Amino acid sequence: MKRTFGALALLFILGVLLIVAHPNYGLKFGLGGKEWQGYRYTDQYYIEHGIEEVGGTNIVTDIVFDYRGYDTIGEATVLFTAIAGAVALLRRWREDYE
Amino acid sequence: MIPLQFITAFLMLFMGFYAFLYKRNLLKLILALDVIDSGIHLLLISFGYRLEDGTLPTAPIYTGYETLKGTPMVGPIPQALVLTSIVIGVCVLALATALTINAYRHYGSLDINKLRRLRG
Amino acid sequence: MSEDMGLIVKTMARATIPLIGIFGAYVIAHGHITPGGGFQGGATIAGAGVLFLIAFGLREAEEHYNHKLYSVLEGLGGLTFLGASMLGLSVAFFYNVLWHKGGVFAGEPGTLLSAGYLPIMNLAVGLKVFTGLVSAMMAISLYRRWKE
Amino acid sequence: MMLPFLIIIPLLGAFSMPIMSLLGEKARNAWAILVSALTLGVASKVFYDVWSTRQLVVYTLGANTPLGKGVNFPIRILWEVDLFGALIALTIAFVGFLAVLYSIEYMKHDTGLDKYYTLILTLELGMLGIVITGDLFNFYVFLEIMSIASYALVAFRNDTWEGIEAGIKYMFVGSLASSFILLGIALLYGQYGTLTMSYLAVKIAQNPTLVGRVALGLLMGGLLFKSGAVPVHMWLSDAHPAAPSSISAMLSGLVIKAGGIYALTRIAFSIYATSINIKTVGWLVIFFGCLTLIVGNAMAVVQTDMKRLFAFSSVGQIGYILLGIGIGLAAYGTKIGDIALAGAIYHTVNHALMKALLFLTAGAVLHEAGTKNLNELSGIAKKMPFTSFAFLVGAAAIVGLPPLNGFASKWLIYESSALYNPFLAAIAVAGTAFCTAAYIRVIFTFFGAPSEAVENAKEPGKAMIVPMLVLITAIIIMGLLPWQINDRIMLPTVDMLKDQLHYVIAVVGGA
Repeated sequence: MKRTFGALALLFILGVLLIVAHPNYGLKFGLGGKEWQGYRYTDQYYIEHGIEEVGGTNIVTDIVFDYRGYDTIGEATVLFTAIAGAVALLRRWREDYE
Repeated sequence: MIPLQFITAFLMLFMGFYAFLYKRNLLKLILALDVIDSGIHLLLISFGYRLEDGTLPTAPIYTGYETLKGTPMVGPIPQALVLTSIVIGVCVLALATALTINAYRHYGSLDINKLRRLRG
Repeated sequence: MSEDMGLIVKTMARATIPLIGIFGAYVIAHGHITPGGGFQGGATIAGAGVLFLIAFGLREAEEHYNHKLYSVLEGLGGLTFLGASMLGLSVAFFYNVLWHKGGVFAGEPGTLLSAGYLPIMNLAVGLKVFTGLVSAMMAISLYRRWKE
Repeated sequence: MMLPFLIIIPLLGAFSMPIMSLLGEKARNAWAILVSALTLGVASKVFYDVWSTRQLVVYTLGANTPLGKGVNFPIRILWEVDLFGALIALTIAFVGFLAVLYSIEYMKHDTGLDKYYTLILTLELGMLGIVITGDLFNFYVFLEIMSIASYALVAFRNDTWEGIEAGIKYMFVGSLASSFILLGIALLYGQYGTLTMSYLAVKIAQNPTLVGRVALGLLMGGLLFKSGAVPVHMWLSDAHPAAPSSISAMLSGLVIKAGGIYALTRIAFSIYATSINIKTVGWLVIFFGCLTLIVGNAMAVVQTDMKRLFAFSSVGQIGYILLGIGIGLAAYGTKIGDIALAGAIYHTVNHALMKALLFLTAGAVLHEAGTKNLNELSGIAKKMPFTSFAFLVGAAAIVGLPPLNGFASKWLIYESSALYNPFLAAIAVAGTAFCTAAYIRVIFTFFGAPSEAVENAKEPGKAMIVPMLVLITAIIIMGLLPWQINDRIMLPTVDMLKDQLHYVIAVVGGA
């Protein structure tokens, strides 16, 4: 019973997402000139001002380390936590010490 | 018509969630987590695509600053988000593997239905 | 892990591991100019670590792997990253003071010493990702084999 | 400005923990306590600043103004701390500090402790990051930090099968919920092009589209997963008992609040408040709230394991908070909505303190008597008088007896639900009836005839007594002057939370 309910919910979600993906109901793909300015204005800003505000020619690294650097330090913490968690979980059990 | 990129992304999502309903092996569930993540990453990256009256866009990297000033460039934000999200996916997988190894030692099997001693 | 991978694999590994290491270092150091960065470079060098484990076996890898050192290095990478981000704390938390106020790291965009604190952060993240992934790999491969 | 130090200090503590653990156990424990104490200091300073000035604090990371040169939209990540965020941050720092202090004594016989302290500091860091951020993707990153730290900590005792099984279930459900949330954020970015919450509110208000509603549905679904609403609460009833008690105190008290309730409220009130028909969303949340209320408290009555009983009662209390938020949404403009919201926020803080105290007492009992099974634990009051007194205060507060802090917040929720729709008030009272039944049962086992498992139980060490003492005094102080707290802290919080216009102007108007 739970499975059929889950499967129905899953199909419903997939249907809604496919509707949303339709160009005239929701998301557009491969945007051109004016539409690009309308939808991706922040991307356009980074492309134009990336070099003079951060100095790196690789715009993606400019974003990753300066514009959204706070995300990346969160990212480094996620990596740090997961490694500490994995090593903590794979340590010896208390009975292994006998 | 619905662009192919979005359809593939949502189908990967569907496959991932399908595995969670019907598959029982822990390793398959871990892979399903990764499939869901990759589906969302494909969706995010395809938001950054750009088509300026037929000319193909280039990566947002100014190797030669003067030459690339005018050419259309793909949106950089989705790439930064996906970079972060990939590392989060790796971390979740590392932890899931560590848990599965311990579960195998406790239960002797990778079948999630065997992990039923706690009343759900 | 008693069986041996054979001489051919070992010599090939001895040849390629330094090259992977150099390429990874290149990807980290040039992160702000060419495609790449701290995460990708660190993962490449960790790939060299995996190759070392496969080619030379667990016992050999265990001698070269000191868990305390790797976790301290990981913490150190994180602290350098935090330190670099706190340089411009007078203006704001992630202020790129090395770029805006000039100095060594304020070269012409496209040269190595440009883009403010980005090279420092790339190196810090590269070190952190490398040591993290290698210690995770060693933790998984050493599980329950500490007795033999 | 003290705000960056709210994140820098726990980050510094977490990264330097491997180095400090080289200097030996004493240094590491002292370092963990110092870092969490400093975080508490900074959090109270930040709360005092925001509370005294009633001003929204906007802090841009990397520049003075979030807006780019010559454009009117924000391009950098920014922190937007209003009274609600600062209040939850203070609760997180307070209970986190007590949990670290408690685990010095409680985890003494465990192995792998330097990883434990790294994880507990990172868990606190993740929650603090969620509560102050004003950027949607940044909220997802810190939600992941909090979740991954809590997955590892739930399964920290890897030699017990409960820990591993609960950890795996919690991880899979948590990762699915996070994928839903990431999908929602991706859709919002695809449709509106920005990730900053306040500018997103402007764009959604300008043209509310189907994508915005689907994204809201996905975000709400993911966050209801995370806060343990009923259809998906099974992970919570397994994870919280299996975790070490200091961790389950933080899990039950803080994680489902910062990662679930706070995020739900922030998205509902600060991003979507005006641009959707808020009544249907309100009624949806009310429906889930009532469901959680009934099932959570009802299941709590039949439990034999003490910590499972507390976990189910957490689910029930989350039902109260969801009910309050639902009425706050459904009656958005009216006075009833304000009272309900004030009650929900007040109950979030109260429940964090009460449930932390209850789990700490359960930890003390487990630490001494070695068993969680209620049937074997009868008559423990003679051997551990202080712990039983602490448990009594916690149970009385959670049931809602007048002199303690639970009463005021539950009363607000009753009052608002009675005014809004008497049927909801009936459900709320039924929930309390179940809750009272569950806790009376535990009280009787505490004060019954001493059984053999309790023979050698004695009072726990000093490091476990002090946090319980501090929590008891906090609960009693908040209980003695509830209406002053409500008027001076909770109602201004509600006003700032509902003032979406100011939330947006503070950023878009160029802070």
